[in-house]
Amino acid sequence: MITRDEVKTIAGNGIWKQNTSIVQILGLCPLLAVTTNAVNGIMLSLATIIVMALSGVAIASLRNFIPHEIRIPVFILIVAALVTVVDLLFNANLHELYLVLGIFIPLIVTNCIVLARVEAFAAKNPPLQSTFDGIFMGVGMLWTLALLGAMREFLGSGTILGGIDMVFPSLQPIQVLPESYPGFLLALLPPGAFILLGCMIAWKNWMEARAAERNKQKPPAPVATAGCH
Amino acid sequence: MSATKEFSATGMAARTAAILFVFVIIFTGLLSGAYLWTKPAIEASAAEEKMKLVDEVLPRSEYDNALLEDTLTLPATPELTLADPTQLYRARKGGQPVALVFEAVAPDGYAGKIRLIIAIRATGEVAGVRVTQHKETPGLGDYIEVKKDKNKARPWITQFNGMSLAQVTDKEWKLKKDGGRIDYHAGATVTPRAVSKAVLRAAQWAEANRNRLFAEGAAK
Amino acid sequence: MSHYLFILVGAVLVNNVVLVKILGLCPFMGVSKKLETAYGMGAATTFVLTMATGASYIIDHTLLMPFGLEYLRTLSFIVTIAAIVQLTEMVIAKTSPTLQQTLGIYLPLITTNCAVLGVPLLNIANGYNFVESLLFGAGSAFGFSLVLILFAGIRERTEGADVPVHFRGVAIAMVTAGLMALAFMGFAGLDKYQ
Amino acid sequence: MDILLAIAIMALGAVVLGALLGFASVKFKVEGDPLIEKIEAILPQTQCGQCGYPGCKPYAEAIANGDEINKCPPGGVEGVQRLADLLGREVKPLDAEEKPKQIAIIDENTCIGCTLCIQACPVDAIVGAAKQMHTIVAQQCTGCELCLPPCPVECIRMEVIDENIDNWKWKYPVVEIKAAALQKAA
Amino acid sequence: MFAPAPFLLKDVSVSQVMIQVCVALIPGIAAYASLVGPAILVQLAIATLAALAAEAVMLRILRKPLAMFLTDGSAIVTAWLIALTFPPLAPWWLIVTGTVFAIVVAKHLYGGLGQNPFNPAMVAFAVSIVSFPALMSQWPSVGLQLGLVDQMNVILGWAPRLDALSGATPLDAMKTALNLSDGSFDVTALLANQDIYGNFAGRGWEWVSAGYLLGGLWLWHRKLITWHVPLAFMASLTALSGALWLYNPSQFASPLFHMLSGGAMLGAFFIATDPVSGCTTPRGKLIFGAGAGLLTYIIRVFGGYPDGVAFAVLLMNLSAPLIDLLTQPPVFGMKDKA
Amino acid sequence: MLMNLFKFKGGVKPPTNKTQSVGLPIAIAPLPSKLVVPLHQSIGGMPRPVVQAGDKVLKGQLIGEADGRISAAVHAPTSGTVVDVAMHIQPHPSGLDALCVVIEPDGKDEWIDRQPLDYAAMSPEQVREHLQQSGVVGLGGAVFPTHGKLTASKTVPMEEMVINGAECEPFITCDDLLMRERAEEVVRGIGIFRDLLRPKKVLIGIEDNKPEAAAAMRAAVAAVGEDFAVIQVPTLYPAGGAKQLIRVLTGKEVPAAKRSTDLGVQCFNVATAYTAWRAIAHGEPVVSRLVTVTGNVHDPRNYEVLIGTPMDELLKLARPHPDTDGIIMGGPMMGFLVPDVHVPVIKATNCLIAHDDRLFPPKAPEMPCIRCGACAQACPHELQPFEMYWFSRAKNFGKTQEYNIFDCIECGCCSFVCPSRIPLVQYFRFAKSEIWAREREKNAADQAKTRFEFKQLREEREKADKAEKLAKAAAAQAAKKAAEAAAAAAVPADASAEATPSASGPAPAQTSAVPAVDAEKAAKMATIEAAMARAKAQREAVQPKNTENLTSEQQRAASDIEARRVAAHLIEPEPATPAGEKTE
Ligand SMILES: Cc1cc2nc3c(=O)[nH]c(=O)nc-3n(C[C@H](O)[C@H](O)[C@H](O)COP(=O)(O)O)c2cc1C
Ligand SMILES: Cc1cc2nc3c(=O)[nH]c(=O)nc-3n(C[C@H](O)[C@H](O)[C@H](O)COP(=O)(O)O)c2cc1C
Ligand SMILES: Cc1cc2nc3c(=O)[nH]c(=O)nc-3n(C[C@H](O)[C@H](O)[C@H](O)COP(=O)(O)O)c2cc1C
Ligand SMILES: Cc1cc2nc3c(=O)[nH]c(=O)nc-3n(C[C@H](O)[C@H](O)[C@H](O)CO)c2cc1C
Ligand code: SF4
Ligand code: SF4
Ligand code: SF4
Ligand code: SF4
Ligand code: FES
Repeated sequence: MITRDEVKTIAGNGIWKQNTSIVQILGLCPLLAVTTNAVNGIMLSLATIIVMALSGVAIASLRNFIPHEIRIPVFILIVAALVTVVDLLFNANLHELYLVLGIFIPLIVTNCIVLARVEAFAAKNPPLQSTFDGIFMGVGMLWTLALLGAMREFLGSGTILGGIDMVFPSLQPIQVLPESYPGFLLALLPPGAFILLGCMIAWKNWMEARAAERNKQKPPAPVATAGCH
Repeated sequence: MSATKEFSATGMAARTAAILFVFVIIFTGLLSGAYLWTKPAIEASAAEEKMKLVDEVLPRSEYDNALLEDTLTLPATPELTLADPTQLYRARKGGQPVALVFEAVAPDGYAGKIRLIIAIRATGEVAGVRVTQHKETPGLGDYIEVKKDKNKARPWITQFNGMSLAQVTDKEWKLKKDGGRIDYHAGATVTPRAVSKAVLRAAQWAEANRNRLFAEGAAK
Repeated sequence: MSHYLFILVGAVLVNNVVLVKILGLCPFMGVSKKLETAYGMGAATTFVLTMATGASYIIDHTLLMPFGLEYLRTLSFIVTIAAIVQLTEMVIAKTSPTLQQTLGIYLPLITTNCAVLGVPLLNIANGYNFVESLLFGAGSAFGFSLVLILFAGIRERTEGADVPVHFRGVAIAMVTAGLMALAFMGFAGLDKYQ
Repeated sequence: MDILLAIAIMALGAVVLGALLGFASVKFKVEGDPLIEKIEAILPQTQCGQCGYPGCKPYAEAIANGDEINKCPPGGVEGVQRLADLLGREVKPLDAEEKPKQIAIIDENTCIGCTLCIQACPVDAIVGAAKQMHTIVAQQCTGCELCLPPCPVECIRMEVIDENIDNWKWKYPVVEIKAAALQKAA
Repeated sequence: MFAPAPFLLKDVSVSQVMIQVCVALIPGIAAYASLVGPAILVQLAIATLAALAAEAVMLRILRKPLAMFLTDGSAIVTAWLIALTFPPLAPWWLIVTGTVFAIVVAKHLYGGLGQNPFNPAMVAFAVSIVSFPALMSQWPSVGLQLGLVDQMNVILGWAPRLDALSGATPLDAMKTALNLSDGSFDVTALLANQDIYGNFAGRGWEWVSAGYLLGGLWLWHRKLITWHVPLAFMASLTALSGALWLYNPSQFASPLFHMLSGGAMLGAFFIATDPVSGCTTPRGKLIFGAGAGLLTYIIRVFGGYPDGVAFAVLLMNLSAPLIDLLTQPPVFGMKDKA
Repeated sequence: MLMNLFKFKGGVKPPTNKTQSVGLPIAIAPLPSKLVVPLHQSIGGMPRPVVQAGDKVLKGQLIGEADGRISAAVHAPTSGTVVDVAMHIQPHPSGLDALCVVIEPDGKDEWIDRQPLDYAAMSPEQVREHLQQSGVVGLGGAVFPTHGKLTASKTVPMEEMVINGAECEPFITCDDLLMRERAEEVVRGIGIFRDLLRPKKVLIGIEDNKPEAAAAMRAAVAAVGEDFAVIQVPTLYPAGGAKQLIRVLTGKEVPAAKRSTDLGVQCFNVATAYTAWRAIAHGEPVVSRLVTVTGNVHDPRNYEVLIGTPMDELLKLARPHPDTDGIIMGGPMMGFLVPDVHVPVIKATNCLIAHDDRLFPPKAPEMPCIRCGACAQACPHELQPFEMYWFSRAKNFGKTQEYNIFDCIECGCCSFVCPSRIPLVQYFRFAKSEIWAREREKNAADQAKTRFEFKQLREEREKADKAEKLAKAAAAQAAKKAAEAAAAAAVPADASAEATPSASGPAPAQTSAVPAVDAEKAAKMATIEAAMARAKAQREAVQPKNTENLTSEQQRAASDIEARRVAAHLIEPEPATPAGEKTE
């Protein structure tokens, strides 16, 4: 079925080495658009994880019945159906968050990560592996979105866990910096999102370079590849 | 892919159509099932969302009718700067008119229109005002939104509560800077001016049309 | 009339899909290393996006809305878009080898461009009619192409710059995109007359 | 009811689109791939097989099908760079060390004229006939080293092409200037 | 051994260029200081220190020769332009944040001097006005006479930021009044009745603009800038504002008002002319200047920000590589072909 | 004559520093101890040595034979003994070696037999041939063989001939002195060029900081009775660049992609005209030239110097100051520091400048480009040097070509004005030579590819042939076997068992059937394969084959090999290989 090592590599790839956001540079729109706080990012990532895991299973099991010429429409069909289900679930149960995430839930469909993983992995691997792949790719996305969201929120308004009340109405965001902190609004706006993500990618490059420096015999992991393509 | 057989164009068309057909049936079925399953919950939360807004401007204790059912469709109303038809809700207690809840637009915000929901009691008093949509400058003009207002104890927008045409003259219904009684944040006066003007106009409109509005639906 | 102009200009500048609406970023980052490819991607996206807005409007208004099937929007739109893309690709490949050379490799990427699905969905959220939808679609597509090409111009130049080593490549491109978005904020408020 | 309607509408769409796609996929079928030619144009045509493929063209095909772009040592880092540019992939370090350009030289006294190297040379750069001394046409030798192993008397060696006034290149100026600047600043 | 030709070099250097730009700013600064008091000099000092410190830190981190780049003067030009575009009583940390952002992100992330595609000073301005719109729109009201000590206290945050400190600039006041007036305000009346307006534009600001004009002309005379950008900038700004003014003089201010208000003069001569982030071909410079002028007007009159210079320049910056590419002059011997 | 002068864009005005070296008349430099004459002194083919160590040579005797049409002969500068034909370090920025003829002078300076020619009686072709044999090359700096420039375009009538006496580079005065002292011979040389090219006008351009030279030339023109116009052009570097001078005098702009004859103009340096006259009228090949020795020396002066004179010996004549730390060959704008002070004077050496830090202060470190555009304003070719620099620096060579890097004449104006003190020209040279190298590599790759494909094709064909043969043989054998088997079947079973002891009873029929079927299959396959190979061969045959149409270089390489083999007595002197066959 699936070995421990396999899980390890899949996890390593998803979370760090092939991280969708900062290595493959995919799925940028949700990454930048919804991360005005960490909670939004986490919730959207969870939605994406569900879609990726389910579409991984679905496509990996059905891959042998899908003719090559129409594989893209069929993949998209499957993903779109799953996304709409998730969309409906959010709408029903987390309505406020649904309003905040807005258009980005349906856009999971075109999130390049989903289709890229489906094409690159699920279409070639058995269901179980594909599910794991989907989940760990999603986890990779989750932590980057959470981190970016947290940074933006912290810089922008001096709080953490903003928006938590939308998920758990009993909880409140925590004000970390003093009330008089004027708020570096740029961080919450698109320019800030881009610049902070740029810094995160540079940070990842730096970590890789340092790791490569430390044990020179190990070949360096692939550097960021730009674009879905 | 394994060596696919050569198909004729129509053959291929039939084949792909059939395969796509099967997939669509399966997944649309799945989706529709999910839809039917979540439908009640979605409708409930949509209604709840509306009520939540209304609750902010008018406490539930003040009325006892099914507010969301006692509605009226307002046509485009220039007095409220409404360009499209909107819904107006009527609150009643024991059948007696209590308040009108309706939308209004302040056209002259710093960065465009500001949409408001306003509740005005039958007495002419403003029960509450909330901003539903605006594009005012973040960090400067957005204190009109309760959530963004740093003064959590007494958000700026709540100072309209209880104001009425009877108590407050048109002259006073202005920013302090312009000789009125309404507070504002330094450096951003355009936005509060726009909002207070809109609230004033709404109060005047409600005053003028109250009886008609409460009567209209009841007849039916 | 001026209302239509505002929609068009608004979509290109004030509410630019990429820099303000944050849609279509992956191709924006991925296909902007060279001006030449940016031109190709811009042209291909403009075509597909405009087609997609038209097609999805028709589907929404003839098949979905009359029967209360709004929940099928995502599904039907994206499948239509995928089909349009694939058809365009095949037709171009066959009929115009030169066009295929320039656009061929970009077309498949468009299916996963958020903007292509996002703009039709925004159209519906904005309640645009058919002409408005088309204008908004074309404007967004043009806005996408515009910033893509400008971005490629800057990236070609920064390629030669002495950028700190960890920032080389995508990281500095992100910073550039951020500063572009900052510049585009200057258009904010221009749509208040809409 | 609703479900059936939904399914019917979607199915209708599926049938229409599916038929269109299927029809088009046959009607508009094209052969050949211009990408491979573009890739091949970048490969150095040394035909040495160090990439693991029998010649440059097969490697070009492999790259078009997704193989790594860093497997051609004769192309050097620069070749990788240009492939990366063409394909929009990220530059990777070369999968082997880069060698200076070389050509093969046959030791004319040792050569026994076995013709084995002639058969090995992919570009016909060796002239000679059976039992006679062989020579390598320097201009045509690509330095692939394929002629070395077959030679039974090991009379072929590789020599780095010397710099001479004709092939001399101006050097990149920055190095020394930066160094000077640093020295000065220090 | 390997010293390359030419062996003779003209006696010019980057620091000479930058110093001359600073010198050219002095008339404007003098007029500014006499208008708003010594606060502006304090701000200049703060910005300069912040810029040099940020520059030094970045050079150290990136292991570049410190002395060579600290003395090139470009950071000082950036710093001065930041100080001159920020409100004179802006808190110190605002200027410092803006300057550090300019030097670190807009300049050094791109490799430092000469390699930044965006104008660092304008990045600082845009970042600050977007992030801290309230503080960035508090300009001292006319007639507010504070001494150096009081001004210092305000800048350093030791004195409260009074409402009296925070008037709008003439440009903003005009726009706000016109936008809100439903036609009841009119430009002539505004100019005549409100004491923030002088004869042509904001009271006193005319002289500041004149100072910049003077310095700019000197720069042109010294051949440090060419005429293309300033002239195109002023021509397009005049043309657009003039057309609308002729169309409706009561709702649109005169070209003179626009030329002498806000950052127009500074922008035309010192900011849009930044060689690094601007266009370099003659036709490109004309397009750059004209574009910057048009966008300045559009943004300041119809847009959401009180002045458009910064955004207009940034927008043109991001178009500059493409404009340059499309306006390459024909080379020697190829003129009939192009 | 009143002339309308034109202007070229750009240009710079460095301090000219010319007065130092014009004070004294031209001196004849004494015979050096040894002459090292590089064979490759002009653009084009490398001359072949025609002397060997030990040969006695006379002054003016041919030592290097022109190779190809664009190439110029080389002669012994004095009489003496050839001591060596070997690699020596060159006056070239690379500091690399090239083939030189080293001559030990015998002190007699004895000329070969000099034959004055009446060029009026010779065909133009013969005159050009003679100039080539006399080693006349452009002395303006480019050392392009002059005979190659003396053919008018067939389609465009020759309008103007421009004579370049501008001498725009600072420090250099050799053309100035030449015109002052030997104006008449210059004018007569110009006359030869005029007669060959038949232009409508001859314009002699001289920078207006050399009034004496202009006056001398005017006088000489009048004396000789020519109608050449001597025109003083404004002093502005690089007014002496051929294209700039043509622009100033005629208003025409010669683009990089065209030759000036395509526009009906041609340009020669005054010294070139002088050497041409000497070669024709006196039968003297080019064995010496005027060299300005200046810079950090006590006695800056112009010398007539034998080609091959070591530079340090020449410099000593002008008594360099002790702090001299190098020699610049050429002017301060375009020259270079020679890699070794012993390198010889060559035909391209117009000036030696003793270098020291006072005259040429060390450059401050390079700063980044601030895109100030000063370089673009100074560039006489209206290029965008900073763009070319930006992309050269990033090694993005395609882009540098888009910015027309090959239009750059390397005049150095851009570097001169750059406030960031960027050695721009250096970057351009780097980029250009990289592009050239790449071009070479690309050609080699293309060739390798065709050769590879050809080889594959040949192998396939051979295989197919072989297969066909094999199949035929197999078929034949099968037929034979079948016949045998049939025969065997005919004989009684026991006999067959005897004949094939291993086979069991029914085996013969089987064995006969199996090979028959196999052979049939093989034959069919072979024919198919052969047919396919033929078809392919036919298809390929349409494409040019690499073994034909070989370049002269390849042919030479092959014939060299052949020659060596003959020399080694390893083969009969007849073609032995297919490649050899085709090339012979
Ligand atoms: C970038 C920017 C955004 C602004 N946004 C708003 C706003 O959203 N609402 C507002 O009332 N004023 C806004 N202002 C301030 C107005 O321009 C104007 O200066 C102010 O409203 C006048 O207030 P005062 O009468 O207190 O001086 C903004 C100013 C700037 C510079
Ligand atoms: C490039 C530039 C130069 C500026 N120079 C001046 C100036 O000389 N005088 C001035 O009053 N304001 C100047 N400003 C400020 C703006 O014109 C504008 O008035 C201010 O940013 C907004 O203030 P407000 O919100 O109070 O209107 C400058 C702004 C920029 C971007
Ligand atoms: C920048 C530059 C400056 C030049 N200056 C001179 C000069 O001053 N005098 C000169 O005769 N040739 C000069 N030349 C060489 C001319 O371009 C041209 O090659 C020469 O005049 C042609 O004559 P020739 O073939 O007889 O040498 C210069 C070339 C360049 C590129
Ligand atoms: C004429 C001229 C104008 C300049 N304008 C600016 C400017 O607007 N903003 C700025 O940050 N630096 C300016 N500089 C300084 C310098 O070019 C700038 O810091 C570079 O962008 C840093 O790489 C200017 C320099 C000159 C010579
Ligand atoms: S390694 Fe390079 S040169 Fe050698 S065969 Fe492969 S592609 Fe050709
Ligand atoms: S001679 Fe040898 S090294 Fe040269 S190309 Fe032929 S096989 Fe390769
Ligand atoms: S060296 Fe080249 S680029 Fe520089 S000025 Fe001369 S021609 Fe122009
Ligand atoms: S002169 Fe120097 S600094 Fe100025 S643009 Fe040219 S290369 Fe750049
Ligand atoms: S996530 Fe939007 S384009 Fe990739």
